[in-house]
Amino acid sequence: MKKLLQLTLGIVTSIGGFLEVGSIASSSQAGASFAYQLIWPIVLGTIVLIFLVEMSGRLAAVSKLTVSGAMRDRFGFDYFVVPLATLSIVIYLVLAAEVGGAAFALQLVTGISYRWWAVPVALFAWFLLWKGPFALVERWVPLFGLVTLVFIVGAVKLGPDWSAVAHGLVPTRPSHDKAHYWFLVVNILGATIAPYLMYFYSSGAVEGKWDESYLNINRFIAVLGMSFGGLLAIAVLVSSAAVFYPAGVKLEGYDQIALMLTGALGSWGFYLFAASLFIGCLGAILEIALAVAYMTSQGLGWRWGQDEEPRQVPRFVLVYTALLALAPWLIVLGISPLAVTSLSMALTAATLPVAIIPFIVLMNDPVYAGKHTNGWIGNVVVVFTIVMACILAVVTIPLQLLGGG
Amino acid sequence: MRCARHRGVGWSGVVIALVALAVSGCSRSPRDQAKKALESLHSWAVSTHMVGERWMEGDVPDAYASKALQSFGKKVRKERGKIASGKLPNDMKQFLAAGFDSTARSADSLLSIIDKREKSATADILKQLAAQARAADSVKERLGAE
Amino acid sequence: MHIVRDLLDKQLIDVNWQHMGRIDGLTMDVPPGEQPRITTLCVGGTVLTRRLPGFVGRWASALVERYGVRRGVPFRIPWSKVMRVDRVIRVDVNSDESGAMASSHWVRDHIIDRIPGA
Amino acid sequence: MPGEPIPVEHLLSRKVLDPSGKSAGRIEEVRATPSEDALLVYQYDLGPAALLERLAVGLRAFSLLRKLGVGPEHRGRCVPWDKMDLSDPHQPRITCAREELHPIED
Repeated sequence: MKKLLQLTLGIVTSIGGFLEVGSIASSSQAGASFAYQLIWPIVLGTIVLIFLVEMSGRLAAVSKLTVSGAMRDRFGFDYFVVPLATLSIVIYLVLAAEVGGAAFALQLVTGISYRWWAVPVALFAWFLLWKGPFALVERWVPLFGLVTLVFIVGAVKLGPDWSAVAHGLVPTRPSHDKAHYWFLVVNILGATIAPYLMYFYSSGAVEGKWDESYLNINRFIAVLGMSFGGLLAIAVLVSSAAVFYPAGVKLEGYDQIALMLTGALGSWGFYLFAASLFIGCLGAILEIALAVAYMTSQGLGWRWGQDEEPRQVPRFVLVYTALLALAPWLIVLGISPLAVTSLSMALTAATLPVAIIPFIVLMNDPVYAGKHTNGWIGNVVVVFTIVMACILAVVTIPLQLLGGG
Repeated sequence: MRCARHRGVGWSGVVIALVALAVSGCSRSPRDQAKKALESLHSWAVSTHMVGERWMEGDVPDAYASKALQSFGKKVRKERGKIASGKLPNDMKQFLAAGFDSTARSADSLLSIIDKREKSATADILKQLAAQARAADSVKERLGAE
Repeated sequence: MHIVRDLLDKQLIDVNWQHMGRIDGLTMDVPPGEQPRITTLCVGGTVLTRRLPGFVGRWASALVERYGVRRGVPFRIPWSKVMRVDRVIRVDVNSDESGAMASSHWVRDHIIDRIPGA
Repeated sequence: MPGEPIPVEHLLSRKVLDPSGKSAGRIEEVRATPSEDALLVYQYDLGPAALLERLAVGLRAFSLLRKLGVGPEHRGRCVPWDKMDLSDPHQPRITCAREELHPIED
């Protein structure tokens, strides 16, 4: 019975926790500029995410090690420091984007500028981590995240041309705005394949004392949770394509994106959009702050654990406190949250190989994965996608900065 | 066997070639610039129209509507500024300048209407914005046909 | 026993099963003409920073030496104290009293305890 | 100066030269037998020196590539402790010719 509860909670939390500022922004921009043509990167990104989440859960269940703990063991410090450093820099930008998203959601509802909300949001997130147990971050916030189901309702109500949606599943070349098209592909892949999810998921599995009997649960959570989450991102794209594409609106700010569901669902559409943006971002802020704290502590051998008293795990707590203290300032300076989001997602895509290739090598090493090493499909799909994402990102980022977005 | 520590793998050459190819492929001809500016004018006119319409129907709170219109106004004026520096023919520059100005004016008047809460006056401003968007579209069609 | 595969960078657990850092380094005595002997395990930021290549390493070690809680002196564990070598290494040391957790205790006393509601 | 304790982690990835100055490989592993109060080092394993060769060895970790037999079977060499001169830890040398070292049987 306990396992069934863990299974349902696992699936529910991955659905609730899937949509955050990156997927909302990239999916809505993709829908507005290219209608249904960009559904395929969401599908590809979700498939890779399913493999990665399943692998990190399997690693935790088989070896009782978290991803970064195993990476430090296997590759040694002077290799481990490379993913640690690059990820910390990129993830700081992602965190700033999430704070920007949550702050903007509050501006939508209150009219007070997002720049004033950035610090309170970071403080609130820090307070939840400081006082709240791990279950709060892993269970309760994503449960509220189910409000993001409003995008499914909106997409269905807007009644898109479903055959065109199906065509979007197949990768096609853009007819216009080539650079912007490929930049959005990079954005979507960077938003969907979020490395911090692996560190967070595997730490939760180790803290939840998973063992080999959990392998099936792990597979179900990864497949059902992530694919339903991917469906949510597609729903955002479909709603945006139905509303903004025919109207010829180019999305340059969250205040435009906020109008997406108002046509179909009236004021409910507006307020539920704001709630989805806020809760999605809050969930991501908590997960990112914890993921970096896990990665640093496990990599350097410190005591760690969100269920521990802060005094017992001082350096673990110091990491997420320092990160949240630094997070809001880019937004307070008034840099547009959407611009920070696009750049952080593109940089995530560019650094995917550094974060994921060592993990793939780990999952093929019987010392760590036991007799559950990777199948060749998993290896090929993941490595192909992240190398493609990296090359695309390196090509499109300069273009996007040159082209002025 | 501990995995061999290999960094700086040699395919950076491949990446540099890709960047060079991509950058050369998208130089901005005046026609492209005009097309982009017209699309942007259309987008801002429609966005302003959307905010006004949703506010009139009570789907969005006043606080959001005024905040959004203020930010649209700022961005439209910024685009207006960029027109002067662009390499565009004069008649196109005039059309765009007029278009951006009228959109900005519509946004400002919508703002004052929201402050005074007289929803009845929004209808004709929305008509102006819709007309502006259509005008931008027709110029783009004619441009495309040349 | 493979030193790099089985010891280096592995997680250290103390007498009461508490994490106390990782084996960041090992010291080897090489008496001329005799078999080299690895006698101590080293834990600490300075050992790690010295392993970083080039100017990053030098810059980071200087930083740790000046501001480090132990002023750059690593915590040393004699090989005789090692009780078990497994996926983690258990040592006969009580981490809280032994000074191994110096920087952790410093963070706790100077930062965490200062935050209200600790 | 000789007799100074050497940090083992600094020896890793150091290129080892044989008396004729040719590279015999990089130190990848140190083997020792545990005793009461120390670990007695009896052998050093040298891994591939050239970057490309190291990359190929690294890629062999992928189960797919191993099945296809891509990349060299690991041909590292091992150096008994008495044949390794560590008087200058920054430049380890072996006292016998490179060819005399026999491959690692793992």
